[in-house]
Amino acid sequence: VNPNTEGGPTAQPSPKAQNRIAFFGFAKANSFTAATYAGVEEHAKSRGATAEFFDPNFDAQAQVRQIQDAVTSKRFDVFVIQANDGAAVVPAVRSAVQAGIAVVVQFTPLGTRYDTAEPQVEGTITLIDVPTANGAALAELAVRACASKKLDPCEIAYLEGLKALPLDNARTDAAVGALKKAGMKIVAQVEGGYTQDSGRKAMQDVLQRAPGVDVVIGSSQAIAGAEAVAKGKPILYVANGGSRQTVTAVQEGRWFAAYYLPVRTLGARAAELGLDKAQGRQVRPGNLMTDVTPGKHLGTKEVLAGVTGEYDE
Amino acid sequence: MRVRDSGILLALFVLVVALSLATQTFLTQGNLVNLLDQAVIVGLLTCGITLCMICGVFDLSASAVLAVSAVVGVLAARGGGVALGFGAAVLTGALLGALNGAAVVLLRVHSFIVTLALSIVYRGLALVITAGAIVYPDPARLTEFQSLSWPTALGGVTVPSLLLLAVSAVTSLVLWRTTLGRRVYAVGGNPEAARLSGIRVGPVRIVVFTISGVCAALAGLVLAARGGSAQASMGTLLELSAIAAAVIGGTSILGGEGAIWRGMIGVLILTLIGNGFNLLGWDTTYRPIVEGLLILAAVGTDYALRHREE
Amino acid sequence: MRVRDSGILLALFVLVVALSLATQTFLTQGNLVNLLDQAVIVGLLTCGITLCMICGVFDLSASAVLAVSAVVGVLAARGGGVALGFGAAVLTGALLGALNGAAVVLLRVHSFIVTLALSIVYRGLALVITAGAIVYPDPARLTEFQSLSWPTALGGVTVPSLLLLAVSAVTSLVLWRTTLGRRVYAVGGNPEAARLSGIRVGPVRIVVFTISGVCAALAGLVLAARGGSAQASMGTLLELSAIAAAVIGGTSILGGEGAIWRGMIGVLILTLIGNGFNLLGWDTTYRPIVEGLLILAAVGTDYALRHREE
Amino acid sequence: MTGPLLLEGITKSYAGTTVLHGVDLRVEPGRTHGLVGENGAGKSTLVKVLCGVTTPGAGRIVADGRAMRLDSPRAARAHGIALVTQEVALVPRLTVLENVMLGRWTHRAGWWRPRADRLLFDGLLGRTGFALDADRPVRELPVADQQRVEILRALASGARVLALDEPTALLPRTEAERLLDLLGTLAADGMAIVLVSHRLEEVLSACDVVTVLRDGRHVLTAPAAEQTPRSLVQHMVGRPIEVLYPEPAPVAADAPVVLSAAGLPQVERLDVRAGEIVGLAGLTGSGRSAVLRLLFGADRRTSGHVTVDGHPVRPASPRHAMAEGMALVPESRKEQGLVLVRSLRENLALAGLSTRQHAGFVRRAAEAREVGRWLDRLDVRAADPRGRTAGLSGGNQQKAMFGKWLMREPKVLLVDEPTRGVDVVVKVEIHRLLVELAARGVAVLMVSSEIEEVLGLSHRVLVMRGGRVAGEFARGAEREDVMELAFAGRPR
Ligand SMILES: Nc1ncnc2c1ncn2[C@@H]1O[C@H](COP(=O)(O)OP(=O)(O)OP(=O)(O)O)[C@@H](O)[C@H]1O
Ligand SMILES: Nc1ncnc2c1ncn2[C@@H]1O[C@H](COP(=O)(O)OP(=O)(O)OP(=O)(O)O)[C@@H](O)[C@H]1O
Ligand SMILES: [Mg+2]
Ligand SMILES: [Mg+2]
Repeated sequence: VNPNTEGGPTAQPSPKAQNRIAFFGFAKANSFTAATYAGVEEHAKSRGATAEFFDPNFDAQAQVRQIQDAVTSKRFDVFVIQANDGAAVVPAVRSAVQAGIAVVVQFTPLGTRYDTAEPQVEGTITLIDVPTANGAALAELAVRACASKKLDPCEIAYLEGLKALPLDNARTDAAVGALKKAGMKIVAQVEGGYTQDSGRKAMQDVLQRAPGVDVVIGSSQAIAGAEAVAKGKPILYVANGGSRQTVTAVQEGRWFAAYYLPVRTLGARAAELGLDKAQGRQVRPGNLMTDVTPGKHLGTKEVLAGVTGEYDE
Repeated sequence: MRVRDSGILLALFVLVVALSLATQTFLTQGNLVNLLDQAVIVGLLTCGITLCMICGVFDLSASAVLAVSAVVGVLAARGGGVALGFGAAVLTGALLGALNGAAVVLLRVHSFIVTLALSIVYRGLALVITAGAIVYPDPARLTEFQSLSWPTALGGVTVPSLLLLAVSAVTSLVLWRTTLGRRVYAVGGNPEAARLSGIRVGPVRIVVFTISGVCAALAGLVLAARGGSAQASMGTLLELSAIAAAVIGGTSILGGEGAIWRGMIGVLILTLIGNGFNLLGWDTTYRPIVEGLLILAAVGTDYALRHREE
Repeated sequence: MRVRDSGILLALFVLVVALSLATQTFLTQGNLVNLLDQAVIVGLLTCGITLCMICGVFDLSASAVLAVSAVVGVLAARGGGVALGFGAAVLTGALLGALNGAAVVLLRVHSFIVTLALSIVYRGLALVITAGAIVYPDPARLTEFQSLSWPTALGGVTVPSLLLLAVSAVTSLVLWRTTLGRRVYAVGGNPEAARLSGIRVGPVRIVVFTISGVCAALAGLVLAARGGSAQASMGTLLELSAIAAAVIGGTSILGGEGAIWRGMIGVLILTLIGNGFNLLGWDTTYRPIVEGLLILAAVGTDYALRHREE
Repeated sequence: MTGPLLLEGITKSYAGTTVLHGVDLRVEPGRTHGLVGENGAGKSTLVKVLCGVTTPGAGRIVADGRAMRLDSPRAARAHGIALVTQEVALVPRLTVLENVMLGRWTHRAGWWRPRADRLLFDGLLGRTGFALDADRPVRELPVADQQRVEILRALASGARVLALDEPTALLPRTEAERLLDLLGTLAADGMAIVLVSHRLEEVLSACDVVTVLRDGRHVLTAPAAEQTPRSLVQHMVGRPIEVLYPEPAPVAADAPVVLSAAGLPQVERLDVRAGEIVGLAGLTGSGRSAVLRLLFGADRRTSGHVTVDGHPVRPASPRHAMAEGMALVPESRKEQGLVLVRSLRENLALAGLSTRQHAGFVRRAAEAREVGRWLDRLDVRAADPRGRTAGLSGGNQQKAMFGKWLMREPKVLLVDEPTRGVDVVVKVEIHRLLVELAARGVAVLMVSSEIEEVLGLSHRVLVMRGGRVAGEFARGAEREDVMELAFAGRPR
């Protein structure tokens, strides 16, 4: 029995007294996720809805189970999903759509393509950050960093996320491709991960190999670790992520730029999209996060003036 | 099975009754079908890993084998059709499993470290094969490929659930009713005694690793069919859940003792705890605490009951 | 230590020579200082975990204890100063470690599953304490708090590196020179014989878990000091690396045999492999494959040399 | 294979020490071949070579004029050669039936047929006269029963060459005799049997030919009929030795009661005076070990009252018993006595760690000195006291266990099977040691399955039956009377 062919939603959205949102985040112990949820919750409250956090603690399979169970429990009208593994949750999300739940895909694409914001599961709404665009933007910031000091040749080190994650690899490929196209010299490309400690290790090794590196790109956590290692060196940092600490670092001129997203606001926006759909309003299915605060994602010192990050790290 | 062996069944029973009383949704057909479906991946791995543990070895590479098999399966399906893909995946699992076994036997280092090291190698292999990207079957064949994950006419019970039932039945039968099963228990219980009795310890170990590899490959196929794709990071660390499930059920990590049904009970308990939390709508912040304590309570009860008379 | 015991040293030596020849940067002071610094976290955990393994128990909760201790340490530092924070973290580690030990002894279930279950509980605890957020020390005290991670006047060797040297020296001394160490080996080697020789098996186990907890807390403090913050998900799964390091060094997972220095060699080998890859600038896609094979080669050599004549 | 099996020039080394130097042995169908020698002489190693358990460094095994490759027990089994090992090698959690059929289950296309196995098993029980419950896990059996399982397993394999390494070490005399009768029958049917034993009378009565090994060298092969225990010992040791039991010194009439127990489930009242050796005799499983374990606190005591020198002993753990001056030399070296992966020195020091410490640190010099003294005194032979205990021969391990407890200078010594698996020389040494300890005022309570040992050494003998003490004999009792009491109510 092919469940995919069983037509569209079986239940029609019905305006209810109180809408309920289930939020499936990466992990509760992740401050980015926590801030997103804070946005979701805030917006829900403002519209008389409630929100609940399902914590899979980065476990993709646990998240699949949580989505299934939430469908079964019939307690929710809206799902906001940050998928730990965009491919694995597809069937569960499909069943949610069929159950008439308004599903908003938040931050990471749901499905297998990393170069589009179009919904990859019919009936869902996306509010995502396209990984390849993210990579290209990081490259753009790095190019600007080189230009700011008129460095030529400009030595760039790219701290990748996790080599095992296709999403990270798609971003890396996009970034590296763009850098090469712009004629930049990539002197190191190592796994920097998403913790200060992994960034620190990576940077120690980068400095051994390329002591003259000019620009370092990486996740904001990895950059924080890297900065501590390279104390005193005139290195320009480009961080992926817009935490309070990151924004401060850019504003203080310690880091050159950050790929900034207003995380909490984006949480609220996701809740808004979901509630709108659940209440029968017309909603655009494909949405880019970078469109919510246009231009701000290329967060150099000037751009981020007056901005405060929306989560701690 | 003696009554005092069944402490863990009691724990499962208590959990089921508690959930049936506390929610209206637990005992619905839909939820039970889901529960079974959720148990499949860890369940399949647990079948193989239980076999390994009874034989006195650890298979810490199961989830890595899962990933490689799934990736190979998807790529082969792209090249030569879905049947070929499934076959290639199972064969890959068997080969890698046999490789695990051969390495453990030849190096004579503890299986714990051998399979841990090999799991790193296998993940690397998957990464190299996929070049770090997601791989998909041919779009034209996607539906056929995904059919492995569909519900069946049997009350909506999914194909993977039936697969798990079949695999656990077969492995149980192997353990209980065949001389291979006897050898597995003997080798796990006292390899030296087994060797002195003319049992070829090495080949028996290679066989259990191979079976575990096949189980992992099947789990990989189910995951790939569900998601319609495969990638190198699939199922990371699932072998830990599987080992936990086996041990919760009462299979000894010292070898020579245990049963497939015990592992299945363990998987069900783990699945139920998560399901319960989700259905009850409790704050998931407290879930790990409750989950950990429930596991302790379950294994504690089981132990206390089994050893009451000793 | 006999010559044939030192196969693993040979493996380390080969690796060092290879890297010295292949790169100009490996043998620089800066790189060696870094290497040591990179080895600290897993190294500290390995000290405690080696002790546990020698005593015949597993501590799978080490990284969870690390997280709770770090969180408590940071919060206490905010409330009452950095010294209090450090003290509170170490105390927390000791308490949770003792709790591990008590649970293992009282429930009489295998330590593998008890500490796995408790690790889930501890992570949950950290989550509840922090409410999922990152916690920081008082900004005014941040510098003082972070001083734990700084380089010292000793050629730039960092404080954590010195801490690791101290902890490994102390734990080695405990194992080799004290009556407690003797008890640890005896309990791990044959708990029944130890009991019949008047050794209180339970308390000895509780003590090793407590020491392991303290080691985890120290690792947590170092991590928190480096990052200037703590969170519930810190250091996830590091105990697996630590167990791998201990086993690679040659400590038996069956208990009764092993040494701290072996664990340290294991940690160095693991660190070197990663460092070498980065220094050589090889495509990191192949890193896991090479890493896994090198580990296998190292333990294989060690085993072959140690058991050559048996 | 129909003709004799020839071992030619077998040489074997462990870690640089040669333990067999070019040994020859001729094993003939229809004959029982005795193999004797001191502990560590290489008997077990030789039979292990014969049965494919270890491969020799040099030499070959020839049958029917052809050299055979016996590089695994499996290969040896394929040639019809089976071994009953010295240390029980069973799968503890499996049942008796499964252990007996280990590796040769009846099956059809891989499907196990337990019923057919059970028939075979019942047949074996009938042949041997052993009484064993097929469905009990072997770990629950007393060691002696485990040894029976091993014997059945070897028989079940249908071997034509059967080597038994000290099969009777744990069996009481009557059962040992029955086993030897069985071996005689098997030999008469054409089986070739190799029997390793320290009980020389037994070897002489059961075997056709005897071979003596000394320090890994072949010393003598001769028809058993031409030898006496005395002559064998002379060949084994290289000098004549007195094998009589030493006479225990009489207990002074006013010697104080040191160990006193009342109200134990096994015995209403038990007193052992200073200088007295009390023997506990009985059949396997009659509960002798249980008495010692209860007194020592190894098993939790729920009723009764035990005192040493009038001080009550708390029932909870061995520590309390040790604090009052009790010591227990247990029956199983491997399971209860020694930490085999640790060194001899650590093992001897284990029970008295707290007496040689300073602020928690081991006083290593003092320890080395004291352990060294006891190793000398007990003549424990080890290449290096810092090497693993596992590599020592059985006799040396046994003496090491004594050393561990004697270092504590106990007031009460509980010994369970004190001479299990030790050679005549060590046996005499241990007997002397026990008598000497008693003479110095130690109260000794001894369990032994060798009735002669009990009768020869004890001032008093308690006989146990069905878990309770059934009667008491003064020194000089007749063996038959004791046996009769132990067997009363059971078919003999
Ligand atoms: N695995 C081993 N490793 C090292 N040395 C060994 C090993 N097995 C036996 N030996 C040594 O070989 C020698 C012969 O041992 P073997 O067990 O053959 O003696 P045995 O005659 O059977 O003695 P016993 O009467 O005590 O059983 C001894 O010195 C023993 O220490
Ligand atoms: N671990 C055990 N589990 C179950 N029953 C046991 C166990 N150990 C001993 N028994 C039983 O307890 C009874 C007393 O055993 P005990 O060992 O005291 O006898 P014994 O006279 O010393 O015999 P042995 O000749 O074996 O030393 C026996 O019936 C035995 O079968
Ligand atoms: Mg022997
Ligand atoms: Mg006994």
